[in-house]
Amino acid sequence: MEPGKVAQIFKNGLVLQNPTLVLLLGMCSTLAVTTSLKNAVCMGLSTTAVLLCSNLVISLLRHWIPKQIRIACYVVVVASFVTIVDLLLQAYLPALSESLGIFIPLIVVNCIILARAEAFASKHTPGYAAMDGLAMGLGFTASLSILGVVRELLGSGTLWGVSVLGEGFQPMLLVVAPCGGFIVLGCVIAAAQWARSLAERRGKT
Amino acid sequence: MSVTQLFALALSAILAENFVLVKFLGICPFLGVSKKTDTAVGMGLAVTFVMGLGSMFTWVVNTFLLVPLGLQYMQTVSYILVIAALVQVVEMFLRRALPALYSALGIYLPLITTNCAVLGVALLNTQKHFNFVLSAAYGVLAGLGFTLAIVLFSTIRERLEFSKPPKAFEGFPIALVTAGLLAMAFMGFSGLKVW
Amino acid sequence: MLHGFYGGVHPADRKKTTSKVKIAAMERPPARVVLPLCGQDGESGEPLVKAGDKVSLGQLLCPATPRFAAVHASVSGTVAAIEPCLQSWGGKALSIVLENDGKDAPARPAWTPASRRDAPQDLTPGEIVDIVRQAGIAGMGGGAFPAYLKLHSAIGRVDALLLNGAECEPYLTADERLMEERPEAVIGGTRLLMRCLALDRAVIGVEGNKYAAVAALRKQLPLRGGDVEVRTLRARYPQGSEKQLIQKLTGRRVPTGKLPADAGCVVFNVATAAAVYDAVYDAVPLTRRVVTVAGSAVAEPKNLLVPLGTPLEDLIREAGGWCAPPDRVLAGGPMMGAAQFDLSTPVTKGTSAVLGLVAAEIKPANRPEGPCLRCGRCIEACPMGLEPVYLHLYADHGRVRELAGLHIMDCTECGACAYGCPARIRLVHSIRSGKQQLRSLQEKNRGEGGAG
Amino acid sequence: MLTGIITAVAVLGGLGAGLGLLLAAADRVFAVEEDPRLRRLVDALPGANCGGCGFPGCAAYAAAVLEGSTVVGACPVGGEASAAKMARIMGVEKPKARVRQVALVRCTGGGRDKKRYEYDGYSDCRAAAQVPGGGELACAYGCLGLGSCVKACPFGAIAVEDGAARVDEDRCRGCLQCIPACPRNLITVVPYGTDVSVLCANADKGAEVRTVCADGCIACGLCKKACPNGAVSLAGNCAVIDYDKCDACGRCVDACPRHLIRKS
Amino acid sequence: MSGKKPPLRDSLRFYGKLVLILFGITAVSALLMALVNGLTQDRIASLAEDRRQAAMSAVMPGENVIFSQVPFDPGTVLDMQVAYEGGILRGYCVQLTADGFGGPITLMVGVDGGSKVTGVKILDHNETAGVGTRVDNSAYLSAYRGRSAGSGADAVSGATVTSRAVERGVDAALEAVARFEREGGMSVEEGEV
Amino acid sequence: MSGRPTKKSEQRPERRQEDGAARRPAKLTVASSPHMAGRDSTRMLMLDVLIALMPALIFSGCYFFGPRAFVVTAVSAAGCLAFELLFNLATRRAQTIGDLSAVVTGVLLAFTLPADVPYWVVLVGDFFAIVIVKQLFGGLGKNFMNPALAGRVFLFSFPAVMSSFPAVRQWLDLGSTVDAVSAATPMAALHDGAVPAFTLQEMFTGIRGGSLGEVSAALLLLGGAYLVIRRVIRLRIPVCYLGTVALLSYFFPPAGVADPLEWMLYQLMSGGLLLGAVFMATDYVTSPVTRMGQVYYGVGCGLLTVFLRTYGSYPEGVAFAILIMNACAWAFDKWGKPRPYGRVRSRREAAE
Ligand SMILES: Cc1cc2nc3c(=O)[nH]c(=O)nc-3n(C[C@H](O)[C@H](O)[C@H](O)COP(=O)(O)O)c2cc1C
Ligand SMILES: Cc1cc2nc3c(=O)[nH]c(=O)nc-3n(C[C@H](O)[C@H](O)[C@H](O)COP(=O)(O)O)c2cc1C
Ligand SMILES: Cc1cc2nc3c(=O)[nH]c(=O)nc-3n(C[C@H](O)[C@H](O)[C@H](O)COP(=O)(O)O)c2cc1C
Ligand SMILES: Cc1cc2nc3c(=O)[nH]c(=O)nc-3n(C[C@H](O)[C@H](O)[C@H](O)CO)c2cc1C
Ligand code: SF4
Ligand code: SF4
Ligand code: SF4
Ligand code: SF4
Ligand code: FES
Repeated sequence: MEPGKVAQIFKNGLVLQNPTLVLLLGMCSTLAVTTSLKNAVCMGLSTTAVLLCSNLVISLLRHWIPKQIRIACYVVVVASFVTIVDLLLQAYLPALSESLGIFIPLIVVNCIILARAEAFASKHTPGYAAMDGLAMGLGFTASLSILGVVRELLGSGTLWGVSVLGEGFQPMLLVVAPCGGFIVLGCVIAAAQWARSLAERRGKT
Repeated sequence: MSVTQLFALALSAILAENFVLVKFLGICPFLGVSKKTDTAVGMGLAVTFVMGLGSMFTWVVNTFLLVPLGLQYMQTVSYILVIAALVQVVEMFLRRALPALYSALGIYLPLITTNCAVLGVALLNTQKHFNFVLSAAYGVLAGLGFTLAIVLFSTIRERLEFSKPPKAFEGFPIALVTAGLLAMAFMGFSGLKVW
Repeated sequence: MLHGFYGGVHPADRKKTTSKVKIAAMERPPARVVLPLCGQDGESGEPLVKAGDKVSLGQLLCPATPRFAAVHASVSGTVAAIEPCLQSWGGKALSIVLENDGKDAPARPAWTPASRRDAPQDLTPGEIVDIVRQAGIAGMGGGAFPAYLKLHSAIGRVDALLLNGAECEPYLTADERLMEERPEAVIGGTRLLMRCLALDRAVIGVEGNKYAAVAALRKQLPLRGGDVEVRTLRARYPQGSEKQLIQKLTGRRVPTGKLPADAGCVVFNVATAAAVYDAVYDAVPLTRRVVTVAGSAVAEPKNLLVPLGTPLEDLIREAGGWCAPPDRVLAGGPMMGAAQFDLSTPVTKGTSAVLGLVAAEIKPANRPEGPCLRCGRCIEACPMGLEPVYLHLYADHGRVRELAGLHIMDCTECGACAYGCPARIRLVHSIRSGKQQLRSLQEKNRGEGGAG
Repeated sequence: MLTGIITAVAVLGGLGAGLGLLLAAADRVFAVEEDPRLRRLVDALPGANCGGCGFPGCAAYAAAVLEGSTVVGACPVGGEASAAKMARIMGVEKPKARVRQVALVRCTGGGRDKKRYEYDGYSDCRAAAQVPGGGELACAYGCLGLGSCVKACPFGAIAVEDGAARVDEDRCRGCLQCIPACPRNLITVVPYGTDVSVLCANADKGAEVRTVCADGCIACGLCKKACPNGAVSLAGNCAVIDYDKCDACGRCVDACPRHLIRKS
Repeated sequence: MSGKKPPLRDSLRFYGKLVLILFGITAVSALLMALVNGLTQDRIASLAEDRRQAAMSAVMPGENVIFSQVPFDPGTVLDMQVAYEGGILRGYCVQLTADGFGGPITLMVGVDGGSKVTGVKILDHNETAGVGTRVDNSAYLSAYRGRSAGSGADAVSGATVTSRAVERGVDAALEAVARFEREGGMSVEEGEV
Repeated sequence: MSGRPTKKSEQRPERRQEDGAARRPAKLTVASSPHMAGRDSTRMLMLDVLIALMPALIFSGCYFFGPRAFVVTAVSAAGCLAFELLFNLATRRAQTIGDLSAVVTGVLLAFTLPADVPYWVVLVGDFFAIVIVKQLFGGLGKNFMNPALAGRVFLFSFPAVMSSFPAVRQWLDLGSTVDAVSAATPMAALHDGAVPAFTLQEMFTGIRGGSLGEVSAALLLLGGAYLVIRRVIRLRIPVCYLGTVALLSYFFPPAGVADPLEWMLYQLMSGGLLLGAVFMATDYVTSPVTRMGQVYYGVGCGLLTVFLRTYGSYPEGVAFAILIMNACAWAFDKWGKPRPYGRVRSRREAAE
């Protein structure tokens, strides 16, 4: 593997094509689980695991799967990994599994995974595909974490369950309510766009 | 199932527990296919249709296959497989048999396979131990909730084209803020007590 | 029974300065006059004279076209040039420029004046239409549409003849003075039109604030049961707009894209009727009209009887020149008139006023635009039942297809919407721009349709 | 546990096989004829639906290409890349590499201070062109600076600076939506990377131009003389550059006494 | 999917391949899942059981309490177990839901043999954090201890939607126990016959 | 009129100027018609709304809650102005605070809060209303949702603050400590299907618990009348809104209500209904502009208010009803398109 290409893959996953902030994929879990940092990180890592494995497997199978049934095949592969992650979480991290609820099985339909399967894994060798899965997953985790930090801090006054803003702080419940999810995500994406345009302008002059 | 029960279920699925605005399911098409009201209506109806069918088929698979054999842990895989195949067959069928409807809805169908709302409703049906009729009804009603949200959202987005957000907020961010405000308005329905 | 029309606004009428001032002829006639041969749209007719020709007052210079009435010399003198000249609507039109010799030597009448006929009442409709055509009479309410064509298409199809004496625009008193000073001409003209259309009744609609004019007209008529009825209307802008007048007086509505005749009505301005009277009885073509010269920037506001083609600056001079620097000079009333930047533009058959307004009079129409509040005042004001706020929005964003769906072409540009807009959005202007965008799109589509 | 595994494999495998059969059957039963190239053509286009190709949208253009009623390479937005892909799909020669075309506004804005009157209307060039005098500028050819073209550009490539609209060459995709928006017909197309451009479209005689603009072209012909390649000509009292001949030497730029030929 | 229909035989072979591949993939993933399931299922099951036990023990304190399920009316409660301590009936643990502010609240209520509440635990809820969740603390919940069926609404002050829901839930549990003792006792025996 | 000269006019006064004066004046303005306009301006309209709100504010501040009502309102208005100012500075936009719409938002937001609300809570609401709901969409005229109401609903973030109200005529401290004796508002009783403990006269004059500005039905109606007379608002929306609520509560009272008329009157006068129907549902920006659209909107507000009051879990129905209808406003305008003059004649007219 060329290091340059790997670096590019990671740059894409984490920044340039960040799945949440740039590609705008996987919105459901993004919004639903970022009420706390812990949930966000766990969801991010679970997704990363699934993404990594499914990218790897799909890349391995890419020559074997006929076009007509590729979606069905991808879906089965992804769903199996999701189930495995789900079972493992249930067995070893029951509390987290509780709070992520239905969104763990829904990783299956997280658009990121199928999008990467289609756009990357089915066209690259397993090594790169795995790297891409990892990079995208980490990018997803990173942006989920940003959201998680903002929402948990404002909405509960805590971080990773620990009270940090002091006694006087009154948490804003609506930030952790659905509406807050949308609005905070909007603001974070706007901030990302702003940063990008700033960087572009810097680059020009 | 009594009429009041159905009514209660409808209020819950459409307003109080709206799939998009409260439960966060199906956000991608909600954000993606809502620029124009016409397409939003098409997408909403297509999703409703698939959610209804999907609920029925997955109920059958679950009740007659997975539960008797103790294979509940395979729900996710089998549901998504059923849904994917279903969507594809429906698409092919429409294209052949009802080309007019296909040209209106067909383009949305492939998007639906990867829509959390469809798998979500199947999983929720199982979680809530709904029987066949309730499952089907819940699927359709939740789909109608999705339709309501996306159509309403699309009308506001048509208005957004004339608003002037700061540059960084143009496009998706302002749409998300809009969705947030809409979700906030829908908070009024939370915890409806009709039943 | 009177019917209402939707919408409308109540601008201050500002007619006091001139409503009691008698119509005066020009003391210093214009040195040269400019007579356009076509209107804003359509082709110009073939001029019958060339540069250097001598012409006498009332001589036919250019025959009628399907869009434009015949043109007659409004002064006697020499043809100085035939060239495109700036017109008050903003563009250039091919015009005959006459050098005035100040003699006003009249041309020989082209038809027999009815006053010299044995039995003027025996004129046939055809003869009247013919005289109207030969006299070059065009709508003097602003439209300047050839009156003979309007008559022609109305014969046999209408059951209501309406005379428009509403004069709903602020400042304007030309029609009011005319009705007051020459009621016999207005009513005589009306009777001629009635004969022409084979009707035995006609209604003159006058806004209620013109008591003297109404009294003068009524004095010409029997107290009860006359063939011509004078009806007073509540002062509301745009009462004088053809469609609103029809709605108000008959309860009918002109179907979209159709002519008043399709609703069984025909409307003439009172000055048009007077011009018909003069043409039939005295055999004079239309070469003069009454113009209100007013506004706070004008030293001596008055109503002037001026030769057609007189440059606006001559009118201003005749009215004492400026007594304050004008901010806007308008040809026409403040609601529909066009702002001028070059005062050499001529008076035409449709020019009812020249106004010199100082900034304070225009206020607050000249305040900068703010964001639309969606207050809905424009919708409430629109007599055509349109949605100006959306017309503006879509026009501003170039969404032309939506404009067609909102019936933008139905807008009469009356300005009632912009009058009341608290945000001072230039609604009429953007609607006009939207209309143009729609027209060019339609033309393009038609072109493509034809080619494909 | 073994039985568990066997049932699992049997059930899911059976489900998979069954659905595979279903799909296969459906494929057979519901087969419709559609040229598979259509979708690929649409995919090869950028999807901006801007109309720059002259069709109502990307899909319509793709259909027309398939039908053979037009050629590949008409999409200004997708440019080279789209054209190549489409050519491959259609199995035709790739069209000859075409230099990207961009828009140019032919006005320096030099007449912005010379006004015939004060314009107080709706802030839009097309609307300003409708009032008497067609806008406040004394110059009948100058940019009104009210930005109708800015509004028309789907890619945000135009901005009004110093009284005249300017096209950002890098953002401009050559869709030409701006051209009909300009009531003064000031916008033309030039090849991308054009270094030398004439920023005036005034067709009046020199003496008149001097009264209305500080920069306007007076058709003195110095540029024409200065050009070693014969690329500059005077058409209708205004300089025009033939870019097939121009090699951007910039001599006309130096020669122009009114500084309206500019180098970027 | 394809332009022209290929001859049936060719397409049959192709379809066969499709089916086989799909079968293969599903079978392999089923195998994998089954394996993981086999590894985890006992642990998951025991975790769930532990949680229930813990909840029941929390509302029914005592040494060596043994629980055993009894038939219950699924229309009103989710689960009902009898608690024995050294063979003596200690009481009942009732699991049920009540309509709260943001949806159903799942409660575990312990009731002793004398129809007095021994403890209340909230298992699951959807209430607003900070408001609704104020009821989810031991001080508040312990106020229910000793409550009996007839004791009325004076137990809890400062009613909110959530607290009233909990109260209703507790009363429903008492009611269910009462009914069970009235008639259900017999039905147990009948059931066991 | 044709060439028959009338009598020459009288001799002109000497004041006559030289010919030169009739030449083109130095500087003319050209614009499209009309060249005259009515007096209304955005700022005047906003000022009128503020004036209309004053009676209710004075009542609250001088009689009901004490000066704290003034202070809360002033803080809120100032906060809104400040946030708008800062936002415009930050995004380098033209300053817009002069149009006073931010003040209206601030005052109305304050009116919907309990009078003992801490000042910082007010400022959080102001921030949400002005920055998130209004300015992010482009400022005045561009927001699709009522800023004041959205700000209020966002403050449900602090439910403890938002669901306790001072007692009737409890004179409040100016300080920021919340020391109110929280008391039941009429809304709480209505929510449970019971008639509140205030007489109808008390409700009408404003002797009842509630938010800062909503207590006096009479003074709110007075303000509404002022707005109608000044033609700031039209009656269509308030009448449809209140009419729907009245009809529904008269014909479908909850079981156990003895006198439906009395029940209806209580419904109309309690909660934020009058404040909402007169001042908030009528907000131009967030309501439909077409006549029929406004009818749908008013009726929709009414239906939702009654529905949410009856079945919702928040005691408040008005705020959510208006917000949800705000979201429908654009659609209502499309459905409620007027029939332009001369299009599709009605049968009656055709028959004539
Ligand atoms: C192209 C065109 C054709 C017209 N044809 C007729 C006609 O045949 N008969 C008629 O009575 N009026 C005709 N009119 C006149 C209009 O009905 C109307 O009276 C005229 O435009 C003046 O109305 P306005 O000043 O209210 O705009 C025509 C107008 C136009 C612009
Ligand atoms: C908004 C508007 C206002 C008008 N106001 C008057 C008016 O006050 N008096 C008038 O005679 N014509 C007015 N007109 C012109 C009439 O519509 C119509 O053209 C005229 O009365 C027809 O008579 P004519 O052809 O003899 O001019 C107005 C037109 C419009 C569109
Ligand atoms: C955003 C928000 C969330 C709330 N969540 C709850 C909740 O979860 N549980 C609760 O009991 N009350 C909650 N409330 C408070 C209720 O509005 C209030 O306590 C309830 O209406 C009690 O009033 P009542 O006794 O008049 O019915 C919430 C309030 C708000 C504004
Ligand atoms: C009649 C009228 C009612 C208004 N009502 C409100 C309101 O309820 N809430 C608010 O924030 N602003 C209100 N405003 C002010 C302004 O319209 C509002 O802030 C806009 O929504 C801002 O774009 C009102 C203005 C007027 C003229
Ligand atoms: S009158 Fe003006 S501010 Fe009001 S809706 Fe119409 S355009 Fe907008
Ligand atoms: S100008 Fe047009 S849109 Fe405006 S009120 Fe008049 S007819 Fe209606
Ligand atoms: S400037 Fe904009 S509108 Fe003009 S051609 Fe370029 S991209 Fe198209
Ligand atoms: S180039 Fe044309 S459209 Fe653009 S600002 Fe100048 S005049 Fe207006
Ligand atoms: S993640 Fe839910 S629809 Fe995309």
